[in-house]
Amino acid sequence: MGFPPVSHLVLATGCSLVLIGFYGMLTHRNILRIIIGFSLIDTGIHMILVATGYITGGTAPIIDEALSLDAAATRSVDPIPSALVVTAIVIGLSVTAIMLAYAIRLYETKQTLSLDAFTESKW
Amino acid sequence: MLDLLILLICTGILASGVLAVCLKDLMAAMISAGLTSLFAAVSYVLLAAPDVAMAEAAIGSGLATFIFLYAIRRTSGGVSTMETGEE
Amino acid sequence: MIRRGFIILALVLFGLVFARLIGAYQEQSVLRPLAEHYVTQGPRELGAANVITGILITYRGFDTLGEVAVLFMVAAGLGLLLRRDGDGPSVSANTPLRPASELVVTGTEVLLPLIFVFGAYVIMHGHLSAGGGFQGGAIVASAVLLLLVTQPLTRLRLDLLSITESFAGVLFVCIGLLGLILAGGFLDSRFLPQGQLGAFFSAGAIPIISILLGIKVGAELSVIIDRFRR
Amino acid sequence: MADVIMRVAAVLIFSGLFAGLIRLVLGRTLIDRIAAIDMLTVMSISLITLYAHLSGRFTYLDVALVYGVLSFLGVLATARYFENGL
Repeated sequence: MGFPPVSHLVLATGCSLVLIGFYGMLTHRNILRIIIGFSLIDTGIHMILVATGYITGGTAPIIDEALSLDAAATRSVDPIPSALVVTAIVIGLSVTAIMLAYAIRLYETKQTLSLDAFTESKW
Repeated sequence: MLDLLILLICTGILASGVLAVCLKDLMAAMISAGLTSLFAAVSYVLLAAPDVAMAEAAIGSGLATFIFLYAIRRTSGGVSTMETGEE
Repeated sequence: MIRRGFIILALVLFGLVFARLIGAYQEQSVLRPLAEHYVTQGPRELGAANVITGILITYRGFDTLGEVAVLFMVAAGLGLLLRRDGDGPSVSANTPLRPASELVVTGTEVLLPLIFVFGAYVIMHGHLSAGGGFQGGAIVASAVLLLLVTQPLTRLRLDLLSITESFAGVLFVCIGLLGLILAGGFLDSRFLPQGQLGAFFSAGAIPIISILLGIKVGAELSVIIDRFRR
Repeated sequence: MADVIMRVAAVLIFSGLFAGLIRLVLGRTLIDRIAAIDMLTVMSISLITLYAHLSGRFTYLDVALVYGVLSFLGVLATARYFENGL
Protein backbone atom coordinates (compact mmCIF):
# COMPACT_ATOMS: atom_id res chain seq x y z
CA MET A 1 0.00 0.00 0.00
CA GLY A 2 1.44 3.32 -1.02
CA PHE A 3 -0.94 5.14 1.25
CA PRO A 4 0.31 7.32 4.08
CA PRO A 5 -1.03 6.35 7.52
CA VAL A 6 -4.63 7.24 8.23
CA SER A 7 -3.91 9.83 10.88
CA HIS A 8 -1.50 11.66 8.55
CA LEU A 9 -4.27 12.09 5.99
CA VAL A 10 -6.64 13.54 8.58
CA LEU A 11 -3.86 15.69 10.03
CA ALA A 12 -3.07 17.13 6.62
CA THR A 13 -6.76 17.80 5.95
CA GLY A 14 -7.14 19.54 9.29
CA CYS A 15 -4.13 21.75 8.63
CA SER A 16 -5.41 22.62 5.14
CA LEU A 17 -8.78 23.46 6.63
CA VAL A 18 -7.11 25.82 9.10
CA LEU A 19 -5.29 27.49 6.20
CA ILE A 20 -8.50 27.77 4.16
CA GLY A 21 -10.35 29.34 7.06
CA PHE A 22 -7.45 31.72 7.68
CA TYR A 23 -7.48 32.79 4.04
CA GLY A 24 -11.22 33.37 4.23
CA MET A 25 -10.88 35.47 7.36
CA LEU A 26 -8.14 37.61 5.84
CA THR A 27 -9.64 38.28 2.41
CA HIS A 28 -13.31 38.89 3.10
CA ARG A 29 -14.72 42.18 4.38
CA ASN A 30 -18.08 40.83 5.52
CA ILE A 31 -18.34 40.04 9.23
CA LEU A 32 -20.52 36.97 8.72
CA ARG A 33 -17.98 35.56 6.28
CA ILE A 34 -15.21 36.16 8.80
CA ILE A 35 -17.23 34.16 11.33
CA ILE A 36 -17.61 31.35 8.78
CA GLY A 37 -13.82 31.33 8.37
CA PHE A 38 -13.47 31.16 12.13
CA SER A 39 -15.74 28.13 12.37
CA LEU A 40 -13.72 26.43 9.62
CA ILE A 41 -10.55 26.97 11.69
CA ASP A 42 -12.41 25.50 14.67
CA THR A 43 -13.31 22.34 12.75
CA GLY A 44 -9.75 21.99 11.45
CA ILE A 45 -8.25 22.17 14.93
CA HIS A 46 -10.71 19.56 16.20
CA MET A 47 -9.64 17.26 13.38
CA ILE A 48 -5.97 17.74 14.23
CA LEU A 49 -6.63 16.92 17.89
CA VAL A 50 -8.64 13.80 17.12
CA ALA A 51 -6.04 12.59 14.62
CA THR A 52 -3.28 12.79 17.23
CA GLY A 53 -5.22 10.37 19.41
CA TYR A 54 -5.49 7.63 16.79
CA ILE A 55 -3.66 4.37 17.38
CA THR A 56 -2.89 2.15 14.39
CA GLY A 57 -5.81 -0.21 13.90
CA GLY A 58 -7.58 1.13 16.97
CA THR A 59 -11.24 0.94 17.86
CA ALA A 60 -13.46 3.01 20.13
CA PRO A 61 -12.69 2.81 23.89
CA ILE A 62 -16.13 1.49 24.80
CA ILE A 63 -16.21 -1.84 26.62
CA ASP A 64 -18.89 -4.17 25.26
CA GLU A 65 -19.20 -7.56 23.58
CA ALA A 66 -16.83 -6.55 20.79
CA LEU A 67 -14.08 -5.21 23.05
CA SER A 68 -13.30 -7.05 26.27
CA LEU A 69 -11.70 -5.39 29.25
CA ASP A 70 -8.36 -7.13 28.72
CA ALA A 71 -8.13 -6.33 25.02
CA ALA A 72 -8.88 -2.66 25.63
CA ALA A 73 -5.30 -1.73 26.53
CA THR A 74 -3.96 -2.88 23.16
CA ARG A 75 -6.85 -2.21 20.78
CA SER A 76 -8.52 1.02 21.85
CA VAL A 77 -7.59 4.54 20.79
CA ASP A 78 -6.44 7.33 23.10
CA PRO A 79 -9.54 8.62 24.98
CA ILE A 80 -8.04 11.89 26.25
CA PRO A 81 -8.10 13.90 22.98
CA SER A 82 -11.69 12.72 22.41
CA ALA A 83 -12.77 13.98 25.82
CA LEU A 84 -11.02 17.30 25.21
CA VAL A 85 -12.59 17.74 21.79
CA VAL A 86 -16.11 17.09 23.09
CA THR A 87 -15.71 20.06 25.44
CA ALA A 88 -14.00 22.12 22.73
CA ILE A 89 -16.94 21.67 20.36
CA VAL A 90 -19.41 23.04 22.88
CA ILE A 91 -17.14 25.99 23.65
CA GLY A 92 -16.79 26.60 19.88
CA LEU A 93 -20.57 26.87 19.58
CA SER A 94 -20.64 29.36 22.48
CA VAL A 95 -17.98 31.53 20.87
CA THR A 96 -19.77 31.43 17.52
CA ALA A 97 -23.05 32.41 19.19
CA ILE A 98 -21.44 35.39 20.93
CA MET A 99 -19.78 36.56 17.71
CA LEU A 100 -23.06 36.30 15.79
CA ALA A 101 -24.85 38.27 18.50
CA TYR A 102 -22.27 41.04 18.17
CA ALA A 103 -22.69 40.93 14.38
CA ILE A 104 -26.45 41.38 14.77
CA ARG A 105 -25.92 44.33 17.12
CA LEU A 106 -23.49 45.94 14.69
CA TYR A 107 -25.98 45.50 11.88
CA GLU A 108 -28.69 47.15 13.95
CA THR A 109 -26.54 50.22 14.52
CA LYS A 110 -25.06 50.71 11.02
CA GLN A 111 -27.42 48.72 8.72
CA THR A 112 -24.43 47.07 7.08
CA LEU A 113 -21.99 44.28 7.86
CA SER A 114 -18.99 45.46 5.86
CA LEU A 115 -15.85 46.07 7.87
CA ASP A 116 -15.19 49.26 5.91
CA ALA A 117 -18.20 50.95 7.51
CA PHE A 118 -16.89 50.53 11.04
CA THR A 119 -13.98 52.93 10.76
CA GLU A 120 -14.31 54.68 14.10
CA SER A 121 -13.67 51.53 16.08
CA LYS A 122 -10.38 50.80 14.32
CA TRP A 123 -7.25 51.37 16.27
CA MET B 1 -10.52 -0.05 2.80
CA LEU B 2 -10.22 2.44 5.66
CA ASP B 3 -7.63 4.38 3.63
CA LEU B 4 -10.00 4.76 0.70
CA LEU B 5 -12.90 5.81 2.92
CA ILE B 6 -10.76 8.41 4.70
CA LEU B 7 -9.40 9.69 1.39
CA LEU B 8 -12.89 10.22 -0.01
CA ILE B 9 -14.12 11.93 3.16
CA CYS B 10 -11.05 14.19 3.24
CA THR B 11 -11.72 15.18 -0.36
CA GLY B 12 -15.25 16.07 0.65
CA ILE B 13 -14.02 18.13 3.60
CA LEU B 14 -11.57 20.09 1.47
CA ALA B 15 -14.07 20.65 -1.35
CA SER B 16 -16.79 21.96 0.97
CA GLY B 17 -14.25 24.07 2.89
CA VAL B 18 -13.06 25.75 -0.29
CA LEU B 19 -16.68 26.29 -1.34
CA ALA B 20 -17.47 27.87 2.03
CA VAL B 21 -14.76 30.46 1.45
CA CYS B 22 -15.20 31.04 -2.28
CA LEU B 23 -18.96 31.07 -2.92
CA LYS B 24 -20.52 34.48 -3.57
CA ASP B 25 -23.87 33.65 -2.01
CA LEU B 26 -23.71 33.98 1.79
CA MET B 27 -26.39 31.35 2.37
CA ALA B 28 -24.60 28.78 0.21
CA ALA B 29 -21.31 29.52 1.95
CA MET B 30 -22.94 28.97 5.33
CA ILE B 31 -24.45 25.65 4.26
CA SER B 32 -21.09 24.55 2.89
CA ALA B 33 -19.48 25.32 6.24
CA GLY B 34 -22.10 23.11 7.88
CA LEU B 35 -21.32 20.35 5.39
CA THR B 36 -17.64 20.61 6.34
CA SER B 37 -18.57 19.82 9.94
CA LEU B 38 -20.78 16.97 8.79
CA PHE B 39 -17.96 15.31 6.85
CA ALA B 40 -15.58 15.95 9.74
CA ALA B 41 -17.99 13.99 11.94
CA VAL B 42 -17.79 11.06 9.51
CA SER B 43 -14.01 11.19 9.69
CA TYR B 44 -14.22 11.08 13.49
CA VAL B 45 -16.26 7.89 13.25
CA LEU B 46 -13.59 6.42 10.97
CA LEU B 47 -10.94 7.46 13.51
CA ALA B 48 -12.86 5.52 16.20
CA ALA B 49 -14.16 8.47 18.24
CA PRO B 50 -17.97 8.10 18.11
CA ASP B 51 -18.58 10.45 21.06
CA VAL B 52 -16.84 13.28 19.28
CA ALA B 53 -18.67 12.43 16.07
CA MET B 54 -22.01 12.65 17.84
CA ALA B 55 -21.15 16.01 19.41
CA GLU B 56 -19.84 17.44 16.16
CA ALA B 57 -22.86 16.26 14.16
CA ALA B 58 -25.41 17.56 16.65
CA ILE B 59 -23.70 20.77 17.74
CA GLY B 60 -21.12 21.80 15.15
CA SER B 61 -23.15 20.89 12.13
CA GLY B 62 -26.70 21.18 13.41
CA LEU B 63 -27.12 23.95 15.95
CA ALA B 64 -24.30 26.20 14.71
CA THR B 65 -25.69 26.19 11.17
CA PHE B 66 -29.17 27.08 12.38
CA ILE B 67 -27.87 29.89 14.55
CA PHE B 68 -26.15 31.17 11.40
CA LEU B 69 -29.46 30.86 9.58
CA TYR B 70 -31.23 32.99 12.17
CA ALA B 71 -28.40 35.53 12.13
CA ILE B 72 -28.54 35.85 8.34
CA ARG B 73 -32.28 36.31 8.66
CA ARG B 74 -31.90 39.08 11.20
CA THR B 75 -29.27 40.86 9.15
CA SER B 76 -31.58 40.49 6.11
CA GLY B 77 -29.44 38.11 4.16
CA GLY B 78 -26.96 39.42 1.64
CA VAL B 79 -27.14 43.17 2.07
CA SER B 80 -27.00 45.09 -1.17
CA THR B 81 -24.64 47.79 0.07
CA MET B 82 -22.09 45.26 1.14
CA GLU B 83 -18.86 44.39 -0.66
CA THR B 84 -18.57 40.64 -0.72
CA GLY B 85 -15.64 40.50 -3.11
CA GLU B 86 -12.02 40.70 -2.15
CA GLU B 87 -10.90 44.33 -1.87
CA MET C 1 -2.24 44.42 -4.10
CA ILE C 2 0.35 44.69 -1.34
CA ARG C 3 -2.27 43.39 1.08
CA ARG C 4 -2.73 40.30 -1.04
CA GLY C 5 1.02 39.76 -0.95
CA PHE C 6 1.03 39.86 2.83
CA ILE C 7 -1.86 37.40 2.98
CA ILE C 8 -0.07 34.96 0.69
CA LEU C 9 3.11 35.36 2.73
CA ALA C 10 1.31 34.62 6.01
CA LEU C 11 -0.42 31.59 4.49
CA VAL C 12 2.85 30.22 3.13
CA LEU C 13 4.58 30.65 6.49
CA PHE C 14 1.75 28.89 8.32
CA GLY C 15 1.79 26.18 5.67
CA LEU C 16 5.50 25.60 6.23
CA VAL C 17 4.97 25.28 9.98
CA PHE C 18 2.12 22.81 9.46
CA ALA C 19 4.11 20.82 6.89
CA ARG C 20 6.99 20.41 9.30
CA LEU C 21 4.58 19.36 12.06
CA ILE C 22 2.96 16.74 9.85
CA GLY C 23 6.30 15.49 8.55
CA ALA C 24 7.67 14.99 12.06
CA TYR C 25 4.52 13.26 13.38
CA GLN C 26 4.61 9.51 13.86
CA GLU C 27 1.37 7.59 14.17
CA GLN C 28 1.33 5.91 17.56
CA SER C 29 1.10 2.18 17.92
CA VAL C 30 0.83 2.00 21.73
CA LEU C 31 -1.07 4.14 24.19
CA ARG C 32 0.62 6.85 26.23
CA PRO C 33 0.99 5.93 29.93
CA LEU C 34 -1.81 8.19 31.18
CA ALA C 35 -4.20 6.99 28.49
CA GLU C 36 -3.31 3.39 29.24
CA HIS C 37 -4.10 3.98 32.90
CA TYR C 38 -7.47 5.50 31.97
CA VAL C 39 -8.38 2.70 29.57
CA THR C 40 -7.33 -0.20 31.79
CA GLN C 41 -8.15 1.16 35.24
CA GLY C 42 -11.06 3.46 34.37
CA PRO C 43 -13.71 0.77 33.85
CA ARG C 44 -12.53 -1.11 36.93
CA GLU C 45 -12.46 1.93 39.20
CA LEU C 46 -15.62 3.67 37.97
CA GLY C 47 -17.63 0.86 36.43
CA ALA C 48 -18.32 2.95 33.33
CA ALA C 49 -18.04 0.97 30.11
CA ASN C 50 -17.55 4.14 28.06
CA VAL C 51 -14.13 5.43 29.03
CA ILE C 52 -14.70 8.85 27.48
CA THR C 53 -17.77 9.53 29.62
CA GLY C 54 -15.82 8.39 32.66
CA ILE C 55 -13.06 10.87 31.88
CA LEU C 56 -15.50 13.68 31.11
CA ILE C 57 -17.62 13.28 34.21
CA THR C 58 -15.29 11.98 36.90
CA TYR C 59 -11.61 12.34 36.09
CA ARG C 60 -12.06 15.74 34.43
CA GLY C 61 -15.35 16.62 36.11
CA PHE C 62 -14.13 20.02 37.17
CA ASP C 63 -13.49 20.98 33.53
CA THR C 64 -17.04 19.96 32.70
CA LEU C 65 -18.38 22.11 35.51
CA GLY C 66 -16.41 25.09 34.18
CA GLU C 67 -17.66 24.46 30.70
CA VAL C 68 -21.27 24.39 31.82
CA ALA C 69 -20.57 27.69 33.57
CA VAL C 70 -19.29 29.08 30.25
CA LEU C 71 -22.51 27.96 28.54
CA PHE C 72 -24.56 29.63 31.28
CA MET C 73 -22.62 32.87 30.85
CA VAL C 74 -23.14 32.75 27.09
CA ALA C 75 -26.89 32.30 27.51
CA ALA C 76 -27.02 35.22 29.96
CA GLY C 77 -24.81 37.41 27.77
CA LEU C 78 -26.96 36.72 24.72
CA GLY C 79 -29.98 37.85 26.68
CA LEU C 80 -28.21 41.13 27.30
CA LEU C 81 -26.90 41.53 23.76
CA LEU C 82 -30.00 40.56 21.83
CA ARG C 83 -32.70 42.06 24.03
CA ARG C 84 -35.57 43.48 22.08
CA ASP C 85 -35.50 47.26 22.28
CA GLY C 86 -38.83 49.06 22.52
CA ASP C 87 -38.48 50.83 19.17
CA GLY C 88 -35.96 48.49 17.59
CA PRO C 89 -35.84 48.84 13.82
CA SER C 90 -36.10 45.04 13.47
CA VAL C 91 -35.87 44.84 9.69
CA SER C 92 -37.83 41.67 9.28
CA ALA C 93 -40.62 42.28 11.76
CA ASN C 94 -42.88 43.92 9.19
CA THR C 95 -43.13 40.82 6.98
CA PRO C 96 -45.53 38.34 8.59
CA LEU C 97 -44.30 34.80 9.07
CA ARG C 98 -45.75 32.22 6.77
CA PRO C 99 -47.21 29.25 8.65
CA ALA C 100 -45.91 25.80 7.80
CA SER C 101 -47.96 23.48 5.62
CA GLU C 102 -50.08 20.78 7.19
CA LEU C 103 -47.78 17.99 6.04
CA VAL C 104 -44.83 19.52 7.86
CA VAL C 105 -46.84 20.18 11.03
CA THR C 106 -48.20 16.62 11.16
CA GLY C 107 -44.79 15.12 10.42
CA THR C 108 -43.27 17.17 13.21
CA GLU C 109 -45.96 16.06 15.66
CA VAL C 110 -45.09 12.45 14.87
CA LEU C 111 -41.34 12.94 14.93
CA LEU C 112 -40.91 15.26 17.90
CA PRO C 113 -41.57 12.70 20.69
CA LEU C 114 -39.27 10.23 18.96
CA ILE C 115 -36.41 12.74 18.91
CA PHE C 116 -36.98 13.55 22.58
CA VAL C 117 -36.90 9.85 23.43
CA PHE C 118 -33.71 9.44 21.42
CA GLY C 119 -32.15 12.36 23.27
CA ALA C 120 -33.12 10.82 26.61
CA TYR C 121 -31.62 7.51 25.47
CA VAL C 122 -28.34 9.16 24.51
CA ILE C 123 -28.18 10.98 27.85
CA MET C 124 -29.03 8.01 30.07
CA HIS C 125 -27.00 5.45 28.13
CA GLY C 126 -23.92 7.65 28.17
CA HIS C 127 -21.94 5.35 30.42
CA LEU C 128 -22.59 2.30 28.23
CA SER C 129 -22.49 3.45 24.62
CA ALA C 130 -21.43 6.53 22.69
CA GLY C 131 -23.08 9.65 24.02
CA GLY C 132 -23.51 11.48 27.27
CA GLY C 133 -24.80 14.73 28.66
CA PHE C 134 -23.51 17.10 26.01
CA GLN C 135 -24.56 15.08 22.97
CA GLY C 136 -27.98 14.23 24.36
CA GLY C 137 -28.57 17.82 25.41
CA ALA C 138 -27.74 18.95 21.89
CA ILE C 139 -30.22 16.44 20.45
CA VAL C 140 -32.94 17.70 22.80
CA ALA C 141 -32.14 21.24 21.71
CA SER C 142 -32.43 20.14 18.06
CA ALA C 143 -35.91 18.85 18.86
CA VAL C 144 -36.81 22.23 20.35
CA LEU C 145 -35.38 23.85 17.22
CA LEU C 146 -37.59 21.61 15.07
CA LEU C 147 -40.61 22.80 17.04
CA LEU C 148 -39.58 26.42 16.57
CA VAL C 149 -39.01 25.92 12.84
CA THR C 150 -42.40 24.38 12.13
CA GLN C 151 -44.43 26.54 14.53
CA PRO C 152 -42.67 29.89 14.59
CA LEU C 153 -45.27 31.50 16.81
CA THR C 154 -44.42 29.24 19.75
CA ARG C 155 -43.20 31.09 22.80
CA LEU C 156 -40.79 29.14 24.95
CA ARG C 157 -41.24 29.54 28.69
CA LEU C 158 -37.84 31.09 29.25
CA ASP C 159 -38.39 31.59 32.99
CA LEU C 160 -39.23 27.91 33.43
CA LEU C 161 -36.15 26.89 31.43
CA SER C 162 -33.98 29.18 33.55
CA ILE C 163 -35.32 27.69 36.78
CA THR C 164 -34.79 24.15 35.44
CA GLU C 165 -31.21 24.77 34.47
CA SER C 166 -30.44 26.55 37.73
CA PHE C 167 -31.78 23.60 39.71
CA ALA C 168 -29.78 21.17 37.59
CA GLY C 169 -26.64 23.21 38.16
CA VAL C 170 -27.20 23.38 41.93
CA LEU C 171 -27.81 19.62 42.09
CA PHE C 172 -24.68 19.05 39.99
CA VAL C 173 -22.56 20.93 42.54
CA CYS C 174 -24.36 19.17 45.42
CA ILE C 175 -23.50 15.75 43.99
CA GLY C 176 -19.93 16.94 43.56
CA LEU C 177 -19.84 17.91 47.24
CA LEU C 178 -21.35 14.51 48.18
CA GLY C 179 -18.45 12.91 46.35
CA LEU C 180 -16.09 15.11 48.33
CA ILE C 181 -17.65 13.98 51.61
CA LEU C 182 -18.39 10.30 50.96
CA ALA C 183 -15.72 9.33 48.42
CA GLY C 184 -12.33 10.43 47.20
CA GLY C 185 -12.81 14.00 45.99
CA PHE C 186 -14.95 16.62 44.31
CA LEU C 187 -17.27 15.02 41.69
CA ASP C 188 -16.05 11.53 42.60
CA SER C 189 -18.86 9.23 41.51
CA ARG C 190 -18.00 6.23 43.65
CA PHE C 191 -20.26 6.93 46.63
CA LEU C 192 -23.04 4.86 45.04
CA PRO C 193 -22.66 1.10 44.45
CA GLN C 194 -20.69 0.36 41.32
CA GLY C 195 -22.78 -2.50 40.00
CA GLN C 196 -22.06 -4.88 37.16
CA LEU C 197 -19.94 -3.51 34.30
CA GLY C 198 -22.26 -3.03 31.33
CA ALA C 199 -25.53 -3.11 33.25
CA PHE C 200 -27.91 -0.14 33.06
CA PHE C 201 -27.76 0.59 36.80
CA SER C 202 -24.02 0.77 37.22
CA ALA C 203 -21.11 3.16 37.35
CA GLY C 204 -22.03 4.81 40.63
CA ALA C 205 -23.31 8.35 40.28
CA ILE C 206 -22.23 8.80 36.63
CA PRO C 207 -25.76 8.33 35.16
CA ILE C 208 -27.22 10.85 37.62
CA ILE C 209 -24.56 13.45 36.85
CA SER C 210 -25.05 12.71 33.15
CA ILE C 211 -28.81 13.30 33.41
CA LEU C 212 -28.28 16.60 35.23
CA LEU C 213 -25.71 17.64 32.65
CA GLY C 214 -28.07 16.73 29.82
CA ILE C 215 -30.96 18.73 31.32
CA LYS C 216 -28.71 21.72 31.87
CA VAL C 217 -27.11 21.67 28.42
CA GLY C 218 -30.44 21.08 26.68
CA ALA C 219 -32.11 23.98 28.51
CA GLU C 220 -29.18 26.33 27.89
CA LEU C 221 -28.91 25.52 24.18
CA SER C 222 -32.68 25.99 23.82
CA VAL C 223 -32.40 29.40 25.46
CA ILE C 224 -29.49 30.32 23.14
CA ILE C 225 -31.53 29.35 20.08
CA ASP C 226 -34.57 31.22 21.30
CA ARG C 227 -32.55 34.41 21.80
CA PHE C 228 -31.63 34.40 18.12
CA ARG C 229 -35.19 34.47 16.91
CA ARG C 230 -36.58 37.85 16.07
CA MET D 1 -21.97 -14.00 -0.41
CA ALA D 2 -22.03 -11.44 2.36
CA ASP D 3 -18.61 -10.24 1.26
CA VAL D 4 -19.84 -9.63 -2.27
CA ILE D 5 -22.82 -7.68 -0.96
CA MET D 6 -20.50 -5.54 1.16
CA ARG D 7 -18.30 -4.77 -1.83
CA VAL D 8 -21.26 -3.84 -3.99
CA ALA D 9 -22.60 -1.61 -1.22
CA ALA D 10 -19.20 0.07 -0.86
CA VAL D 11 -18.99 0.77 -4.60
CA LEU D 12 -22.53 2.16 -4.64
CA ILE D 13 -21.87 4.41 -1.64
CA PHE D 14 -18.62 5.64 -3.18
CA SER D 15 -20.26 6.54 -6.46
CA GLY D 16 -23.14 8.19 -4.62
CA LEU D 17 -20.79 10.35 -2.58
CA PHE D 18 -18.81 11.22 -5.69
CA ALA D 19 -21.90 12.24 -7.65
CA GLY D 20 -23.16 14.31 -4.73
CA LEU D 21 -19.83 16.10 -4.45
CA ILE D 22 -19.83 16.89 -8.16
CA ARG D 23 -23.31 18.35 -7.94
CA LEU D 24 -22.30 20.32 -4.85
CA VAL D 25 -19.29 21.88 -6.55
CA LEU D 26 -20.93 22.58 -9.90
CA GLY D 27 -24.46 23.26 -8.64
CA ARG D 28 -26.06 26.11 -10.54
CA THR D 29 -28.58 27.28 -7.99
CA LEU D 30 -28.76 27.13 -4.23
CA ILE D 31 -31.61 24.62 -4.37
CA ASP D 32 -29.39 22.21 -6.31
CA ARG D 33 -26.75 22.49 -3.63
CA ILE D 34 -29.26 21.88 -0.82
CA ALA D 35 -30.56 18.76 -2.57
CA ALA D 36 -26.96 17.59 -2.99
CA ILE D 37 -26.30 18.16 0.71
CA ASP D 38 -29.36 16.15 1.69
CA MET D 39 -28.16 13.30 -0.51
CA LEU D 40 -24.65 13.54 0.94
CA THR D 41 -26.12 13.24 4.45
CA VAL D 42 -27.97 10.07 3.47
CA MET D 43 -24.80 8.72 1.89
CA SER D 44 -22.91 9.50 5.10
CA ILE D 45 -25.49 7.52 7.07
CA SER D 46 -24.96 4.50 4.86
CA LEU D 47 -21.19 4.96 5.03
CA ILE D 48 -21.26 4.95 8.84
CA THR D 49 -23.51 1.90 8.85
CA LEU D 50 -21.19 0.08 6.47
CA TYR D 51 -18.17 0.95 8.60
CA ALA D 52 -19.98 -0.17 11.76
CA HIS D 53 -20.50 -3.53 10.10
CA LEU D 54 -16.95 -3.76 8.78
CA SER D 55 -15.33 -2.98 12.11
CA GLY D 56 -17.81 -4.99 14.15
CA ARG D 57 -18.65 -2.13 16.57
CA PHE D 58 -22.37 -1.54 16.64
CA THR D 59 -22.14 1.43 18.98
CA TYR D 60 -21.30 3.47 15.89
CA LEU D 61 -24.91 3.12 14.77
CA ASP D 62 -25.99 5.77 17.30
CA VAL D 63 -24.07 8.35 15.29
CA ALA D 64 -26.01 7.33 12.19
CA LEU D 65 -29.24 7.97 14.12
CA VAL D 66 -28.09 11.50 14.95
CA TYR D 67 -27.45 12.03 11.25
CA GLY D 68 -30.95 10.84 10.48
CA VAL D 69 -32.40 13.48 12.79
CA LEU D 70 -30.18 16.16 11.28
CA SER D 71 -31.00 15.25 7.71
CA PHE D 72 -34.70 15.95 8.24
CA LEU D 73 -34.09 19.07 10.30
CA GLY D 74 -31.58 20.66 7.94
CA VAL D 75 -33.66 20.43 4.80
CA LEU D 76 -36.79 21.53 6.67
CA ALA D 77 -35.05 24.59 8.13
CA THR D 78 -33.60 25.73 4.81
CA ALA D 79 -36.90 25.18 3.05
CA ARG D 80 -38.71 27.23 5.69
CA TYR D 81 -36.09 29.94 5.27
CA PHE D 82 -36.88 30.20 1.58
CA GLU D 83 -40.62 30.33 2.09
CA ASN D 84 -40.16 33.16 4.60
CA GLY D 85 -41.29 31.22 7.60
CA LEU D 86 -38.28 31.19 9.91
